[in-house]
Amino acid sequence: MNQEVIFETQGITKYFGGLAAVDNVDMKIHKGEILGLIGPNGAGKTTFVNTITGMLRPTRGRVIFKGQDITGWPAYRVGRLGIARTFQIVKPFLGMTVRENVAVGAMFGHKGKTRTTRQALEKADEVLEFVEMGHLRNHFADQLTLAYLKRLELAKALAMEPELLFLDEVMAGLNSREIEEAMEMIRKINASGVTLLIIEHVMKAIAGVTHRVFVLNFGTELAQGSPEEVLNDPRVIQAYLGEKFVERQRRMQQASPQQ
Amino acid sequence: MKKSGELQNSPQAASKKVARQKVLLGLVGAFVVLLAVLPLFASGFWMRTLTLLFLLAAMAEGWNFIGGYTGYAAFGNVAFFGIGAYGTALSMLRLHFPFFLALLVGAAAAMLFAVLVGLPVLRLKGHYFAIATVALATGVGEVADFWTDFTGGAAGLTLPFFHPIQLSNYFFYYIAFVLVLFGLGLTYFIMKRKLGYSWLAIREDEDAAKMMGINTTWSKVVAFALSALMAGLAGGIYAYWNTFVLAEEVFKIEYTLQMILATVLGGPGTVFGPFIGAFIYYILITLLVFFLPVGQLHATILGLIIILVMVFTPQGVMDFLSGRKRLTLSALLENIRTHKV
Amino acid sequence: MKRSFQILLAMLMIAAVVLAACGKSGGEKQAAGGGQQGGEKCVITFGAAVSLTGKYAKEGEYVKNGYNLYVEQINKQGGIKVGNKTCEVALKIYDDESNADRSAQLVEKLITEDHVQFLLGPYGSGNTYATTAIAEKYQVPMVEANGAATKIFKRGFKYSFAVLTPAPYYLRGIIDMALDADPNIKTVAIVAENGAFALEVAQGAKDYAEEKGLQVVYFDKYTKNTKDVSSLITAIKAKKPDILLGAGHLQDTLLIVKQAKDLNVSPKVFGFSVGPTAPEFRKALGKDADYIVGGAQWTPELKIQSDDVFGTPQKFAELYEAKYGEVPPYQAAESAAALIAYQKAIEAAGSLDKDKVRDALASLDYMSFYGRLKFNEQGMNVYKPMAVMQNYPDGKLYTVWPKEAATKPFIYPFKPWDQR
Amino acid sequence: MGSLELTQGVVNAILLSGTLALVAIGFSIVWGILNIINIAHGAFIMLGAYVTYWLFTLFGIDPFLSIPLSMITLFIVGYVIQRYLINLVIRAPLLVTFLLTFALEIVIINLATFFWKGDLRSVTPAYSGAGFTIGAVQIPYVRLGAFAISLLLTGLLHVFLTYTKTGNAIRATGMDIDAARLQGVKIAQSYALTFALGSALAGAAGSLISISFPIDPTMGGAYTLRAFLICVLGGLGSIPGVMLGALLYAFIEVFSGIYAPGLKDAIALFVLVFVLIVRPTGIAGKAFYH
Repeated sequence: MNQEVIFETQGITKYFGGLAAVDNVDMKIHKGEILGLIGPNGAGKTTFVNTITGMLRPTRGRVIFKGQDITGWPAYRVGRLGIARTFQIVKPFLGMTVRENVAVGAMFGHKGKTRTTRQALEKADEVLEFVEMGHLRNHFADQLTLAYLKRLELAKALAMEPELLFLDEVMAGLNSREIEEAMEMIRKINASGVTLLIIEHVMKAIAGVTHRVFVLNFGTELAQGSPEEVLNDPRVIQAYLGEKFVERQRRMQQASPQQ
Repeated sequence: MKKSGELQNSPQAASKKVARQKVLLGLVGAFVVLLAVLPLFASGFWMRTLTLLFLLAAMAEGWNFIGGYTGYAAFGNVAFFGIGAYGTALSMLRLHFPFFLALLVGAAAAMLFAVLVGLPVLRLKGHYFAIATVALATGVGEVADFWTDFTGGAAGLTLPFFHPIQLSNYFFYYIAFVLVLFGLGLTYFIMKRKLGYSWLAIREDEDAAKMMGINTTWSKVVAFALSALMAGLAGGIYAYWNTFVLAEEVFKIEYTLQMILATVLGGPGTVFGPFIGAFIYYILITLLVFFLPVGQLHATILGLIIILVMVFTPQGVMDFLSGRKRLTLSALLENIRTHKV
Repeated sequence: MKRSFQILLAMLMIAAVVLAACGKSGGEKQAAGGGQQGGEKCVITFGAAVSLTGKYAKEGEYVKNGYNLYVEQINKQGGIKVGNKTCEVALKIYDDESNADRSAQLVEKLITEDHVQFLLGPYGSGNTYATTAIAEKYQVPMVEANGAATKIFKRGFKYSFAVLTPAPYYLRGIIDMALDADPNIKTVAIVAENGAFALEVAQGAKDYAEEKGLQVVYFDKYTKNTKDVSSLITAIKAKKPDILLGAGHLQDTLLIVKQAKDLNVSPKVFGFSVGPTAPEFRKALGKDADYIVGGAQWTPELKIQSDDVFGTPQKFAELYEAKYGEVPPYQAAESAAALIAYQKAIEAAGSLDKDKVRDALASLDYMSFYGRLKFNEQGMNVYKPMAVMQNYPDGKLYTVWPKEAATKPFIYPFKPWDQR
Repeated sequence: MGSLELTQGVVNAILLSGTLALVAIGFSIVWGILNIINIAHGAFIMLGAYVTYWLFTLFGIDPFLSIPLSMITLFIVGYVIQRYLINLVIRAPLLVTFLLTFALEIVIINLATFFWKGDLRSVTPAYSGAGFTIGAVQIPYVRLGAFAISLLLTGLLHVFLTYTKTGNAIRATGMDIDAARLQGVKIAQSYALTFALGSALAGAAGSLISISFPIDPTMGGAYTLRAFLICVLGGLGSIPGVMLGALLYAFIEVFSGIYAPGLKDAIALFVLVFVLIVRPTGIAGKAFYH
């Protein structure tokens, strides 16, 4: 993995009213890596992604993508520049077919300007084959199961041909076989040259696919490092599982030698 | 654009769909030809009725851009009609422009207004957007009604009357008809293009659309401006046809409601829906007024029809027409099933 | 099933279009029957679009009643004399829903499908505006009785006539009367509804008041369909005018009176262009209607002797009350007068030819129960003076101006609200 | 600017704000809790006015005393309409409920015109027009009474929503429908009650209006628009917000009425659009009948 930084935030802060949902976060994403972003519920992960993708305006701080300051850019310009994301709560275009859904990404995304509508639809077919949904292309989006909706989210984002892709809990609600498939998909995407930031609660996935993990708690950075380091960090466990769990674990460890 | 029941990706379904579209296109085509030759037979009354109907259909086609495809419940589109009417009348009276040039000025004024107002107002959503547009239309109407020096105020504007084309029924019939066809063509053209896809994406999920690289502000403003174009042209034609412009007439909210009704009745977000809906609606109320012995209750009946449509088939008749749905009792009850509490 | 629905709809549309086409040929047949020249039975059909629903439903009903009463009376006499035969009179009325588009559409139907020979007017200036243009296009005469805005008649139309006194004259009588009662009157406040008709009335009153040396201390317009004029009344209160004049419709008039009372605004003369003479005015206001004056196109008390089908205003009132159970409002009388104008013109022309009747109308000069019927070259009846009526404390309406027609003296000044 | 105009204007505006608050509050709870813009709200106000008118004309019942009766009548009307009509499509897109209530308005107004004619009518009890003066400022009893009753009813509504079980159920429905259902609230019933309550308040407003202003079947439309304006000005979903909105709106209306009577509505409407754009949740912000 090379160490070239493709994306960077400097002191990103977002206030809602008087409360800081994201507070002074510095994050670096290296080209070609899969970075995991974890943190307990309410830690500000989604707000963080919203803030750096132009859905929300940061209160303070800077966002830099490939050396260009994109702080406060509207979402569509961020998208066209080569950053794509999926949404935690899927946002399919229900009244359109799967193929049209994906074609929208190909039309307006990174290389959208160069494509005609027809070319975009062809690109959509290509992406649908890649995510193994080709057989569903003429279905309307509201006929899909949740697993396919999540995959459609992914396809829409991929059709934008991003250099950097943010995945917001694409595995939540999937069964373990579907999770395996999704992990495989993420590796495949990464192998095609896309840098990824994945927000995930499924620890198996974090441990399984990420190169590095960044932990957010109460809107600030708690830890970062390799998956093994981070997932065994007591601070992280405590933040994640709460005081009680750590207490219990400690007691169990104390109790076990006596047995 | 809504769907239901059968999946449409098997080759048979696809070919069936194509066949259905051909039938529909054929029907509409035959109908258009019929309308084109109709003036050879029809009385002045029907010419007038159909001319009004065409203007309504054109406005509905315009409303369909913002309301049907982009999903913004605009309730103030009559403002564009009124501005088109005033723009046309004023450029004929003050600048002595010939009619067609004046018509373009009127339509351009309506579009300009749509852009200026759309930039702030299209940031609003749902009810807020709906009422902001109602408020703007009403407010603009009042200004026109009050601004005596510029618009003639409540006394209105009188256009010269005795030009031969005004005395002929054919001229306004055909120009309104051409406007309807222009609207159909424009809709078809746009919906095959990126702009059309961007509207649908905004309607279905604006945040996702934004994130996927769609400049939603621009797309929405274009949709709004194109509805203004259609309504503005209709307004300009109306002004010259009726030979006078009164604010209370050309800014009345009934026009907005009629264009929405026509669109909803036909099928919002479809190419032919507004045209077909305008036809059903306008012929229906004309028949109610003239041919049914309902006395003074025809407005009540109109209201009841709207209620029935809203309860049973708010997606419009296009779903049945295009064969996407079968016209069965259960299809009619489906809306209640999915939307009741 | 779905296919059949498509076909059903296609059939519906085609049926509508065929209906449109049939309308024409069917109508022509009817024309051949109705416009016959030599037969035994001869019928003159008048057509009108009148507001029977919508915001002018009430006034529209008066208009319709006026038309119907005339038709009933003339047919009792056998009809209208055309040359050496007498033609029965028929009336075709549609409801225009107080909507100008509908009004125009209906008049076009009356002309091109129902083939009526002559047109009568709708209610209100807006609808009259729309329909006179249709009449002109087809060169069918239209005598209207309920659109008083002069703008309608400044378009050079040849086929439109109005029997009623034009808007700018509406309030002149009240000003004359006030000055006659008290030469020391100095100031006048005028409020008008922001509408074509009312604005002309107000402007006419303002010009006339200034001509008479009065000072117009307040002149403003209020929104149509307003529900609250207390702000306006408050502004007027500060000006303490001797005369307060309002130009608008019945609804605004009631509102202004109610709120003037609420805010204790009592000018010496309190008058309106429209309203105080309507039966509803007294009904709605009760005792509060007392002393308020209104301009009247016509009143049942007028002293006129005519040789028309009604003869006198009193006779018209009697017939009207017997049929409709209320004192006739002026809208009914002027509507009936429109038909009288036609009758006299047709008799003079001796023909039902549209152009001959039009020419006869243009040169008509006839004293009807309604007043003098004579049109200037624009088609307006500027020769008939307006009367003024006052709501007397005994609960009745009396004509108080012009003096020679007055049935009771004008009570001056207006009794202030706080002294009642 | 004369000082009389100013002080009288202030008094007028304050008195007017009471009635306007009552006009808007029913609209506001229906909007806030059911997420329906009830275009027929003005028609309900009209019906309330007619109930008072008929009771006064036929039986000589004092208009103030007829308020409970008009509220009960409209409560029933509202309940039936919501339960058996609007509930059928309540989860459909905005446009559907919008057009549905619009059609309801057409039907109600036209039936009213059919049965009662388009006549303007007035309720004229003996004390109408009477009042007292402070300095040069005139205060009509009727408007003062209407103001007091509006405040009283608004207060009662607040008590009802806050302290009764049904009121709490209604508020819970507005906040989170699923949570409310889990707590055993019958949603359909709760919706119908909310709408009925909104209608009853419209009825009361209609009764009060009929005492000060002439009435006719088409009188309601102007009030629907005002109700909306007030809700937007004051912020959706709180009683104090509605009252603040009503007060603001009353001042705009009264003073634009004094200085530019013809542009009265236009000024109010442009203020509305401005507020919407600058502060889409209204001046008082969004509370939710907490």
